Amino acid sequence: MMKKLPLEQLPAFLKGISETKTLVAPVEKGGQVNFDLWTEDSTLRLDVLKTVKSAKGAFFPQVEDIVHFQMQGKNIDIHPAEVLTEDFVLFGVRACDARSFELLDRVFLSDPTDPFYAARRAHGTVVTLACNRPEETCFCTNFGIDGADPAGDLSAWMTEDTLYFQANTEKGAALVAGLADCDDGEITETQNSIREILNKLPLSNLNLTGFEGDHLKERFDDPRWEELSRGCLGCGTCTFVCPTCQCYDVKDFDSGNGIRRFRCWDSCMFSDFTLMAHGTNRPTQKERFRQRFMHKLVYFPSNNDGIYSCVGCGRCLEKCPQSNHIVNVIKTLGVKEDA
Amino acid sequence: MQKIGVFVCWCGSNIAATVDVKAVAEALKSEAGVVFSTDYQYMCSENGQAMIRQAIREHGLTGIVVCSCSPRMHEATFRKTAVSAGLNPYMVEIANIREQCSWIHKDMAEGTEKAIVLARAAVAKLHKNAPLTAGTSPVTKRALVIGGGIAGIQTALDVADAGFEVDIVEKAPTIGGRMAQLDKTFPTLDCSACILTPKMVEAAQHEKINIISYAELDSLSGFVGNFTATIRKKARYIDEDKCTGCGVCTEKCPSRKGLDDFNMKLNKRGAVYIPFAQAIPNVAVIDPEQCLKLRTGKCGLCQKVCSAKAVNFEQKDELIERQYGAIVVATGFKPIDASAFNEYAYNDSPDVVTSLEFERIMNAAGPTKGQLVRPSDREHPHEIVFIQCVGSRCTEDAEKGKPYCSKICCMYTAKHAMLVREKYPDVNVHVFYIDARTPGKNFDEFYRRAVEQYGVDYIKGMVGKVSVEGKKLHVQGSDLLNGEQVHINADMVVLATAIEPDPTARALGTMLTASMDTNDFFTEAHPKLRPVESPTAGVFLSGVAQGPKDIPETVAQAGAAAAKVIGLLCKNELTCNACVAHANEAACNGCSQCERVCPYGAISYEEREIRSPEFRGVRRIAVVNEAVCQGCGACTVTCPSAAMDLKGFTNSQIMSEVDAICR
Amino acid sequence: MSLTNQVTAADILRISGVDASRCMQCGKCSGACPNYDEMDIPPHRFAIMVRQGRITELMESQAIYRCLSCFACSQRCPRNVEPAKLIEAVRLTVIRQKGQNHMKADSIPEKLDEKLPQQAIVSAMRKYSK
Amino acid sequence: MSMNREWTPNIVAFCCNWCSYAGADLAGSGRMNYPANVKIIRIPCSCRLNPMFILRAFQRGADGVILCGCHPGDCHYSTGNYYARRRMTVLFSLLDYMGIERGRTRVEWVSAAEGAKFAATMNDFVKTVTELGENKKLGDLRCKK
Amino acid sequence: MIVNRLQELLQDDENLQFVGWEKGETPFDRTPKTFTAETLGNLCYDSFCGSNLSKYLLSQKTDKKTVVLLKPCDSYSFNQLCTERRLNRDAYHVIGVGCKGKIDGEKIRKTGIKGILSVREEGETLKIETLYGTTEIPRKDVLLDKCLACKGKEHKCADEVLGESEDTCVGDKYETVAKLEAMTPDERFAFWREELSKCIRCNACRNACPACSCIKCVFDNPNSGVQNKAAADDFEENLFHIIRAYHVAGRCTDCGECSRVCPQGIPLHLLNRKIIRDVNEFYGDYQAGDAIGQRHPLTDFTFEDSEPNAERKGGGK
Repeated sequence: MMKKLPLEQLPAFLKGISETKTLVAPVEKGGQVNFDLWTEDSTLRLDVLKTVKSAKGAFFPQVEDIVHFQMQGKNIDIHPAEVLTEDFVLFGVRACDARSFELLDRVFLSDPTDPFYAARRAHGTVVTLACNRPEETCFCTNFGIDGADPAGDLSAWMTEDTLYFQANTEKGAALVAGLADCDDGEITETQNSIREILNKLPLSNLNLTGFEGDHLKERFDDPRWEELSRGCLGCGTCTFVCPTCQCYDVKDFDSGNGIRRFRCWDSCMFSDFTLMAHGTNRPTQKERFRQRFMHKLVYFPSNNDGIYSCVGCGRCLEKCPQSNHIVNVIKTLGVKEDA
Repeated sequence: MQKIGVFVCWCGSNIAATVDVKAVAEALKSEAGVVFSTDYQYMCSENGQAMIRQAIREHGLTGIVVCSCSPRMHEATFRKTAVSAGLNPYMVEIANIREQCSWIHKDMAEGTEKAIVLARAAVAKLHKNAPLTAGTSPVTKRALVIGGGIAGIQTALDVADAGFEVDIVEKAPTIGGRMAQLDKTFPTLDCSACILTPKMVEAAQHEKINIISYAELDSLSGFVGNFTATIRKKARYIDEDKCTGCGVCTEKCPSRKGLDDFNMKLNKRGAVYIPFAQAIPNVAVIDPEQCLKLRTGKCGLCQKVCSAKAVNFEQKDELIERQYGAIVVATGFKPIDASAFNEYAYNDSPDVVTSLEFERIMNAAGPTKGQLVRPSDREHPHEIVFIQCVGSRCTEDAEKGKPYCSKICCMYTAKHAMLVREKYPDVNVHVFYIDARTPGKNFDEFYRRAVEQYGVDYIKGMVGKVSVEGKKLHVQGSDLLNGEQVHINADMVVLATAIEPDPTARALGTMLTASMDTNDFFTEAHPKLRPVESPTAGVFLSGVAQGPKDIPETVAQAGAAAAKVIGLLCKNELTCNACVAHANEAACNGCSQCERVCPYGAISYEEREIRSPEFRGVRRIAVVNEAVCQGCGACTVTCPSAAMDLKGFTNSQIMSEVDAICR
Repeated sequence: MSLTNQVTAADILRISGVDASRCMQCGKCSGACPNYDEMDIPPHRFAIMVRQGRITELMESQAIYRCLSCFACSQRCPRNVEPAKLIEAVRLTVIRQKGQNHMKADSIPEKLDEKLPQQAIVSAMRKYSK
Repeated sequence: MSMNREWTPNIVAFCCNWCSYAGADLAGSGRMNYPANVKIIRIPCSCRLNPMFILRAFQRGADGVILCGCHPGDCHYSTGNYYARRRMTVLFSLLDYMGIERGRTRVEWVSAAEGAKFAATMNDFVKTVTELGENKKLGDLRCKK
Repeated sequence: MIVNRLQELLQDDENLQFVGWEKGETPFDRTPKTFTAETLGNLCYDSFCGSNLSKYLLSQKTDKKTVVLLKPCDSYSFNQLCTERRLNRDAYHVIGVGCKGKIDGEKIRKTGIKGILSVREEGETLKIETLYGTTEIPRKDVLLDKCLACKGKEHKCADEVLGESEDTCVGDKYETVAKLEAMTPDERFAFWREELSKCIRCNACRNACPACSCIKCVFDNPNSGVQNKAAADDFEENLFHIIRAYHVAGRCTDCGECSRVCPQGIPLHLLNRKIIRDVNEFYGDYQAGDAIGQRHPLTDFTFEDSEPNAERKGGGK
């Protein structure tokens, strides 16, 4: 059974949640909208389709302590960092980001399970929001994602004056237990209009043939990587705004009294990514660039039942300083294959 | 991981009175890497050093920290101690717990706590130390002396006598310099030429000395032991090898407009000339500004009369490139331009002359053949006024003049006064002086002789104004001792003008990267302890180029500079500074910024094959010449990629110290 | 009002802006002084007496009135001591101690006289207006 | 450090080897007093001071950082302090622009003969930094004890 | 017009390569690219080619003579890189392309115009077709910030110039710097905290910056002592941006790429511009990249330079 909430009651609803749980939602800070702690003073921006960073930080933060070594003279005490024990709610996630969690689960929850990630997933409730106004950079449809029907523990649709909820799990249902019931049909019109736009999107019909696992060697050796990677600056913008990139580096910080070992997001675009004693196996930006897209479009699907490690959120299309992104790669390498 | 020993010195009670040395030694035991820590009354004593040596051997220490007095005091001592126990000398760090701790703090707890922090910082730095070995560079066994005056000649002779080749580069057509222009020398009144010219001849005939006259240093590269100099030998339009110095050309030259520099422009000379009779090389030179042939293409009389066929109007400047191990600057001085001092009517009357002009007038080989006459009318003067300190001892903010005392004027003025009175007892001589400065062997006796024996009228006070009144010069001055104004109607006025470094010195200083003071005198490496060396290694100072001095001092300094040069050239190779900059090839951009800030020109660039994660291929890389680098570190901060680091004071060493201090 | 109020070397320094201690007693100022014979204390002694704090003697001297303000001494001084400024400073101190005889710009018109040289007015203003 | 003691600032002083370090030694020889919370790091020349070292000191808990070098014109390496002067001028201005109090950074020229100046400078600098209080803006929380 | 001229050049030397921009997927996508005789037809130059190609040249070293398109503002960076011996002037034929200000797609999106399918320039107006209808916006409202601080229409290193340029500078480019200077230290600190706390350390500012061209950045170098990949706390956020601004001091040409590429919209150029303003004030006017071979103010000095301790509050040109 669906629930509904008049929009003007949304602040009170969020306040209610925040009283017992940490609430994370798209809020504006310094002119940018990102998922961040919601408080009554926050500027909630549900109208913004794409936060700068994806929502993955709620489960996989950019920087996270792992263990702390405390020096006592010449002795060392070891204090592992604690995993999350408190519940939180992640509100306003779009369909693409919601799908990214499933992809991250495949990495972090498969053996060996990442305890920090697992704890956050267990304690987090994801509330998604349908995409009323998809944008030209959206291409989620290529990956079987329906912006009109987002997943998550609780899905939401917003009309001009009302917020509709559909619980998909018990965690989700618990959040909206106190709201008024309503009929499923009340959101049909909204869904239809969303789907109509989704069909019109310029990038909604990308040809992904040729990226399956059995073309690995061909794709890897494709001479066009050279040309494609030329403009790449080797920055990590695409990686850090991406909902599915999950690489991290483990670093030590020597505070003088001890060592804090933490992990932080890493980018395969960086020159020192997976740098080893012997040097690097990706010596130029061509190899690094290839790695990122081979991983998303070839390696990941080969290892994960054909699922691409891209959800088509389009953030990299908007943010790449050189406009050199995954759609270029798909079109350059894919279309030629087709022809 | 290092195995570090910590040695805390009591320095008797100097440290132990305000620092609990035992507590410091104990606290340091718990520092990572410290395997031995102790204290002792006097670490620098033989017993203390023996203790260090023993600990190094027993505990297999890889480095030691000595907590003691300033490293400026005993760092060298403890480095030697370490070496004698088999450690690299750069594996020693000093924690300065005396000058910078026990002596400035009164409270024991405070002092002890700070001493522990300082010792920890030294340990932290030592963890990042690496053994350093000073490099070596070969020595070219030839010296370059710039300037062929008495300073340059003496230095060259001394160096050559020790068996090393010396080149003298002299910008004038002859060596001899200022001393050649002098008539007599104080305090002995012996003839200047009589003592100088034998030296000039000796230099010319010395098999190890090569005189390059009428030449200037064009450019210089390299460093101590390995300089490469380019010398520009100016065209003199006379073939030096052919000219016999017979002087026929100088007599036949129809041009008579050139001013005779050697005689302070008091007379005219031909366009082709030999500066003076004893010139070395005794070869004519053509002044292209005056020569009719060179200016208009007509004449060539000298060429016709030269039986040696030495005149060559086609001659061009010649560039000579030579290697040198050492360079001596002996560029000397010139009197300042007296025309700024028109209160003494220098511009208004030819009878107001400078001392050096007076020197030429008194000289038997001078423009008046040694007859004392007024330049204006060649009449014999009866009243001569000497004015001291013209342009010396002025404040820096004064409109004109120099802030320093020119040192020689008191004595040469006494000499002039005495010579005049000796030769012409009818002439009254007045000397206006501020202070009569005569500190030197037999100097004050000399001055007193002028007053007592020769009756020179010394007036303490200065001349305020000299005005031309008909044929006379009205001198108005103040007699400070009598408290009265003095008015003298003089026939001549002689100005004891200040001396200043030769105008070529500044450009030369830049070329040599040798520092200069604001007056363009070359700076010595240490004003007391290294007075004949420039801060730039391999560059030595001789004579007035370094500061005002008289002939005996100049000769003494010339000899001292020669001794330093000989000391350098004796070595087959030089040990370099071990704490030098070094560029990490993998990170160097080759951007040239470090080169720009290096005061020694120690950085150059090479194309090198690089294989790093970021770059594969050939790239321009900074290379530090370890023989030249003095280890200031200017380059390290300019380098944006921190590719440039300074051994002994690396980024990580200094940051470790910071970390330990702030911990 | 007496002249015995204690005036110090520092006061003269402040008024004149001249550091008398820079004087090396060369006497070039006195040598240049066109009115030397009239000056009971010649310019070079101003410098040394100011330095010694003998201001009262200077204030009682005639020289402070006989100085022509020609600035020859200042112009010649090799050490920028500017004796003329010292003399003027002493003179000013005397005038100030005597009280209300300052000259004001307003009072100039009534003092004007066709024969009076312009420079005298300027000089008087300089001497008596501070 | 004991907890109950009154807060005193932690000062890092970078001194060039030739002038200021010797000046600091002279202050010691003259038994002049300055606070114990000034700790000196010897560098060959003021031009060796990398801005990273200053930031590092602030990160690790310094409350003030001072650079002492030879007087302009007296540099042992002839020009090092001129570069240091420009670098620090630009850096201090930038830090000020980012809201870091100006009083926390300083450059003083102290010759080997100026022991008294060194002590007076340190006393004055400690006083200034004490008045500014603890460095909270440029500290690294992980380095707090 | 440009492509025609480039084709002419090809007739003299068919081995030439060309560095310019290529149209991409969205209306704003202009990707730096190297073209050969065969692909030259894809070269595009229009109002969306905001990116600075000078830095791009660094990674495009080949033996072939390269023809590069540079806007007036890009030419400063090109010169600076030549000064620093990173580029060899002789290897390039520089075509100065006319520029009347470039359009910022991000700014259009920020106005609330979404789902943009095409943008057409009609004089001073942009006609924008979106998924939700068509709309218009004045061109001058959506120029890149760097164009509002335009250094003028002069090409500093062009071998030839094609097309007209316009100086699009609006007002005093130091206005915001002055505003910040006028604040109290605490206000300034708060301003920069809010801005820098958005930093995600993607390194786009650094990697796009033509001055930040180090082969091995100190922040990537484990031996530098400051290496880090992500800002673990406020200090590290400050550190990165202080050091970055400082390292380009005297070398930054104020090209504005840092702020253009920042995904979080941090006004990073305000740090550089502060230094530029200071350097001009203390050491005389200096424009990095004005000519090849300049000695920048931090590798230079005069005996009379001002002292670091001087109190310099706000204002004051």
